[in-house]
Amino acid sequence: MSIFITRETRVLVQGITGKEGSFWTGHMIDMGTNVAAGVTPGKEGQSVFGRPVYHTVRRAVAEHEAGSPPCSLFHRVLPGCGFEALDSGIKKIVTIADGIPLHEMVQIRAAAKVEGALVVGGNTSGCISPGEAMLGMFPYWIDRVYRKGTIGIMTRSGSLTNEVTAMVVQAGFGVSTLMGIGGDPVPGTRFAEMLPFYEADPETEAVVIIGELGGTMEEEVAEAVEAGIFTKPLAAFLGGRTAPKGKRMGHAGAIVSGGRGTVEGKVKALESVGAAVADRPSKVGLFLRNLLDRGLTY
Amino acid sequence: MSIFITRETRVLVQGITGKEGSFWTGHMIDMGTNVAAGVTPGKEGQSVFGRPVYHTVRRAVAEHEAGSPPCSLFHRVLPGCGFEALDSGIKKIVTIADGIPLHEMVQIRAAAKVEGALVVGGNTSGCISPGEAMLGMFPYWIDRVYRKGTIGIMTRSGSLTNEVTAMVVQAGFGVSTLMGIGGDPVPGTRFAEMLPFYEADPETEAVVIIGELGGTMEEEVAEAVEAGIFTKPLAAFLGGRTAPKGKRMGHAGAIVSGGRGTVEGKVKALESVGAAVADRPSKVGLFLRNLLDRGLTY
Amino acid sequence: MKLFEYQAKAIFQKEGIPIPSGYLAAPFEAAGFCEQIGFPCVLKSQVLQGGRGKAGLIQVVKNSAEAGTRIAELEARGVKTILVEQAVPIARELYLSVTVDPLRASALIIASGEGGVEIEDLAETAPEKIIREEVDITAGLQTYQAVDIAYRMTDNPDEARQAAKIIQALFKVFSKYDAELAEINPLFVTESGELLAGDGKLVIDENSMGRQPGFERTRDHYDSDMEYEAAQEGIPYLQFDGEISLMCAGAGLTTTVFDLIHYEGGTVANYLEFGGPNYRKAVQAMELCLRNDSKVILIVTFGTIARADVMAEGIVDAIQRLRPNRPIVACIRGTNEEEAKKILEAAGIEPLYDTEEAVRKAVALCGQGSAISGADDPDGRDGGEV
Amino acid sequence: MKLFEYQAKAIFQKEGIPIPSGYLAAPFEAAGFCEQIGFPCVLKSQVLQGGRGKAGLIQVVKNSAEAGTRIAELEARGVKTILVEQAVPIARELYLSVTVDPLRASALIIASGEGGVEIEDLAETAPEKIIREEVDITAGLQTYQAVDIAYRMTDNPDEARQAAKIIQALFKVFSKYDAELAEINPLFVTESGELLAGDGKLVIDENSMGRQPGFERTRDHYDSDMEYEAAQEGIPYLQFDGEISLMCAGAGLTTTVFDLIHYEGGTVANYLEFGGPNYRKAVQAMELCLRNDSKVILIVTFGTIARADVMAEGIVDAIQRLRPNRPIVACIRGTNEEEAKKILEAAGIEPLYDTEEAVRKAVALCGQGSAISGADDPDGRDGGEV
Repeated sequence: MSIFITRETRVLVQGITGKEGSFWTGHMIDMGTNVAAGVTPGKEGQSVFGRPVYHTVRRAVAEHEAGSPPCSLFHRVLPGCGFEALDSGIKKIVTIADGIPLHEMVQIRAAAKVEGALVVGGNTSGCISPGEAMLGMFPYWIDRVYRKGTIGIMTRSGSLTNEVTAMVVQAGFGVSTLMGIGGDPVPGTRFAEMLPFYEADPETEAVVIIGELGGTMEEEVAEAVEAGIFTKPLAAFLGGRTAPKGKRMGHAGAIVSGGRGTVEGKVKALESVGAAVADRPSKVGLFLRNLLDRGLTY
Repeated sequence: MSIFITRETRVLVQGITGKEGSFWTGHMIDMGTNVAAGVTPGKEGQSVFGRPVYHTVRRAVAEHEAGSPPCSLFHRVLPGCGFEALDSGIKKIVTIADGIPLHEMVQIRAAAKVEGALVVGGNTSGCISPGEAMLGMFPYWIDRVYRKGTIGIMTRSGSLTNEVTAMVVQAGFGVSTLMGIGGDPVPGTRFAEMLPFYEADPETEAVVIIGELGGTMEEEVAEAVEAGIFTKPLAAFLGGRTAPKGKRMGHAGAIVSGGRGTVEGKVKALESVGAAVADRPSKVGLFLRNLLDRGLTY
Repeated sequence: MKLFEYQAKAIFQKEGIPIPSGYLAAPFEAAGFCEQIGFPCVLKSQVLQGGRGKAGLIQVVKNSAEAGTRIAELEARGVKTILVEQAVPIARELYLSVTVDPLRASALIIASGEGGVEIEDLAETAPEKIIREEVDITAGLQTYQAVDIAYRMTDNPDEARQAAKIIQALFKVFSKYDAELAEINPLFVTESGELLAGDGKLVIDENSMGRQPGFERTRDHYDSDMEYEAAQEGIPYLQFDGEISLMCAGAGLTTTVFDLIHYEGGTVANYLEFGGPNYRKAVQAMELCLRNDSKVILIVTFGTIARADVMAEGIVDAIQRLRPNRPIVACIRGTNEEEAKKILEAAGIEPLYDTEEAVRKAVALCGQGSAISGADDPDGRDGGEV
Repeated sequence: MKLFEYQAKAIFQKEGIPIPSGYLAAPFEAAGFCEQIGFPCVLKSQVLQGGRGKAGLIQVVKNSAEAGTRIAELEARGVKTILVEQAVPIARELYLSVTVDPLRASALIIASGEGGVEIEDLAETAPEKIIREEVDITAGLQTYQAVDIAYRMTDNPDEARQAAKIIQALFKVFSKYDAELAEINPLFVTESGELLAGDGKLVIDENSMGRQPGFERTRDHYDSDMEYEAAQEGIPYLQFDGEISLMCAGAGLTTTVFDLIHYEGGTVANYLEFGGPNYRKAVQAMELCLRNDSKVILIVTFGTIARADVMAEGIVDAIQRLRPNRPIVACIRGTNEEEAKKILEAAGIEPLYDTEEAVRKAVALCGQGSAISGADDPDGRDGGEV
């Protein structure tokens, strides 16, 4: 099994006719994803890989009544298109789009909470369950990364995802579901909010978090473990340990600020609840072997 | 008994230190209303008729923890002070204030729906249960109007309230609860939304609606009766029958527009569900006698 | 407050809604602007009444001679300002408005891909063609909603793109200007495929005027000098041509008295609200009534904050200062009504307590002519002069 | 984008937040403005780094002589712009900021009736004195919330009235300018009881720069010319003084490589992100690296959309055009990595697959000096010239 998306999950692609949108729609379908329809204003009547295109999400949903599909937002076809999916009753939304204004993203996250929906992203590659389905854009054909298995992976970083996942696979494991929660300062869904899904998934044996300095999401994961919300083995990779304080290196989320948000604080919080925190990607694989061996001998 | 307010209901008065606020607070207390505290920013530490004054509703509520009181807003102490009461958890709010901007009132009504609160007004004298308590400003000492009894009265008009109620009393009846829903185009609570309270009140035998041309509130009352939400005898007074169409006479709510909102349409809708609709205030009393005699012989 | 078409269109244009090119002109300037724009062009009288087309207040003119004739006709009808616009070749007419839904507590966009000026007929004959979209007034209009409405108005992507922008701009106007109503009717689709606001209606919420500076009511907003003057005093006033001058408190009660007079066979000279914030303005109110050719002044109040004794004092004061030349019927009730009774009696005025009785008395007095002391001017024209 | 104090204060003032009077000056003009304002006055260096007070970049001067000395010192430290402000007599310092709470998905006002510049210490020693108020970012700040916060900051009604207005104005700045952070620290209470923004910090969301026109990053926003030039190319770049030039893809991976180099005992000459939208900018990226006094260029990527073959082609192209005078270690993986391998091998570059191996190799090469063909300029200073 997999979390968030299965082969049966019906997918709507916002921005399906764009260059990136159609390219990755093709790959999602190749991989077995059940893409039902797409949306691009002004392109209703066209089709992409045989999937009908509609002007708006509302029209697409109305035409595909049997259950509202989750919805992958490719490039931001309109300002606020996250609201379009939410207001159309879609409960699982992946926001590939980057560059979403901060205040808009706060509004989208607030609206999703009210609606009981999950908005993943923005600025993410999406999520993939190797061998099952993909809601996003991953080079699933690179077998030394996207191998089916039992490790759930959550990541804040696009560029580290392949790097760390390759180490997981190299250590003899595979991936149940890889979830990119996005690199913007306010992701629609936070690490800790995904943990219950991994906890409930019988095929996920352990979870790896690819964190980052800044923010408090790793600390929240530690709190969730402490609260018993997540009980499976947990490993993490946290980079940025030698970054000079106050130097801004990339993402806004990487600004070191206040007492929380430091790598040291995150490592301490995670280790205090039994997580194995790696300082090199290669150690993630080693830690997983230890954690799962221990888990098995109990 | 009475609806909305009893002798036990703890009342918070926003704008208690103003001229109107303190004058009517005195009368509310004289009549027996349980005024617990008041609010005027900058006046914390003062008292009005022995009631403590706080800077903000939040502070007042925090100091009076045993149940949040309903709240009568006297003159608008701050823009958006309806939100202050709502956000402080108060569920019954009377907005005496007039001149509330239309868009703000729409927001307040929308927020009240989300919170499951009742905001009555703005631009109303409030509500009174003669012999019990008053949340607003009524000359309760005029005995030929504010006599305790069994008739529920709802009104959109300030000036007609005394006129019509005097006729009800003259016909031998009294008032259970008189509820001024306010004269602005978007009242926080509508006639039909108050009906369930009158329906549930064992001391209310019949309800009189003092309507007005414009809007669709009288039609909504007819729909509520049709739907069985209200089953007691119902009378109404509707003025404006000889008003020239399109002439604007007073309130914005009195603009005749579209198919609904005409006096003829309202009369037809109400009569079709068995209500007695008077064209003169004096007939209201006569109709009530007929309705209740009929009711009593059943 | 309802704005004139030219005011609404200026705001529309500022917020990005295309409008036909045109000039605002006094009648004497209008012919010159017609020549400048070229023929055919349109003369649009800037008056607030609805149905201007059917009333002949909008005229398409094909040449200079016709323009001259029509301008003279409009001027003769009292039109003081004309919007001279290019006559755009129209392919179709759409409808678009933003208003408030009091029941749902939301903003409401109403649109149609047909209809234009016939929108009300369409709403009756083919209600499914009327598009209604609720908008959260706090969050505002989402772009996707504008796009969705646009594609329900037209299947043509080029038109829809324009429509979506206009919908967003009109909603912005609605929000920014605290509008009760922002309407484009008709919304033209020109033969070359452009969308243009053919008309503009913008009604600003009265309660928001304090935070919407820059709008002033001028004489042009009123049907008569009297209504304008009353408005300057803050007194709601409507002119009629009957026999009884109303001087009543509150819209609901005044409207009811208006009804009762008609039920009793009487006629109304003027509607006047003398209550609420005006309850100390008895002199100004009575002066307005006396300028009418009425036979009786009927005063009906039943006040709470507007205390009966203060009103009675004001009326006695007004009578002493204005010496009205016609009978006064007074039915003043409410807070301190006992005090009011004494004041009126001391001034020789009979205090009544029953509205219907007061109305009957006023109607009866109309049959008798004036019968009060000081009625030295029987036709009443000078009665209001102090 | 973090604004300078003077930019933030100009915006604050425009939105109604009182600020001390002052002038913006080049160092040579500053002494004149000091005389104009009178002594004592404050010299505030307009640089983006935090902790300016402790770093001596803010100086109170009591007379002309002291002003001259301090201005010369600041200029010597590279300060190009000085805000010369009146020295306001301060009774107390408050704290106020508006930011975003990513977890609760709301705006967050943080305030305190104490603290001022020592707010971080206060947050640790007396957290109950820190006022936190969540604000719905869609509905915006309610007036009552501002009033409530104000009376938690101070019991003095006159101060609270001023504070409430400043809170509302700062929230408006936050909303209108799409701020990540809008902060007044300290918020002065002067001896005469006025509230004034003693400092101004405004950080505008990078993703909103498109809808926030008028802000441009100038040379002053960067620590070095190289960082500024890289930014002009859209390339994230940070200057260090070690031996290995990084040319990696993505912030997370680049930061990790940065760590790994230090773990292996190496040092970094520059941080450079060559990925995402920059993955076709190999020539510009390598040129920046070559202008460093580094011993090795380390390229690490693991791309998805940024295809490995395109990156490899770019690197080969860059090597041919720039003829780098130092060794290049390339670890290019991801989409089309087989293709990339062939391209690199054809150009004589060994394709590596393991990041840690690549890092170890780069660190080892630092010990050996340069060893690549075309390394005709051992000190590397000219390496970046095309």
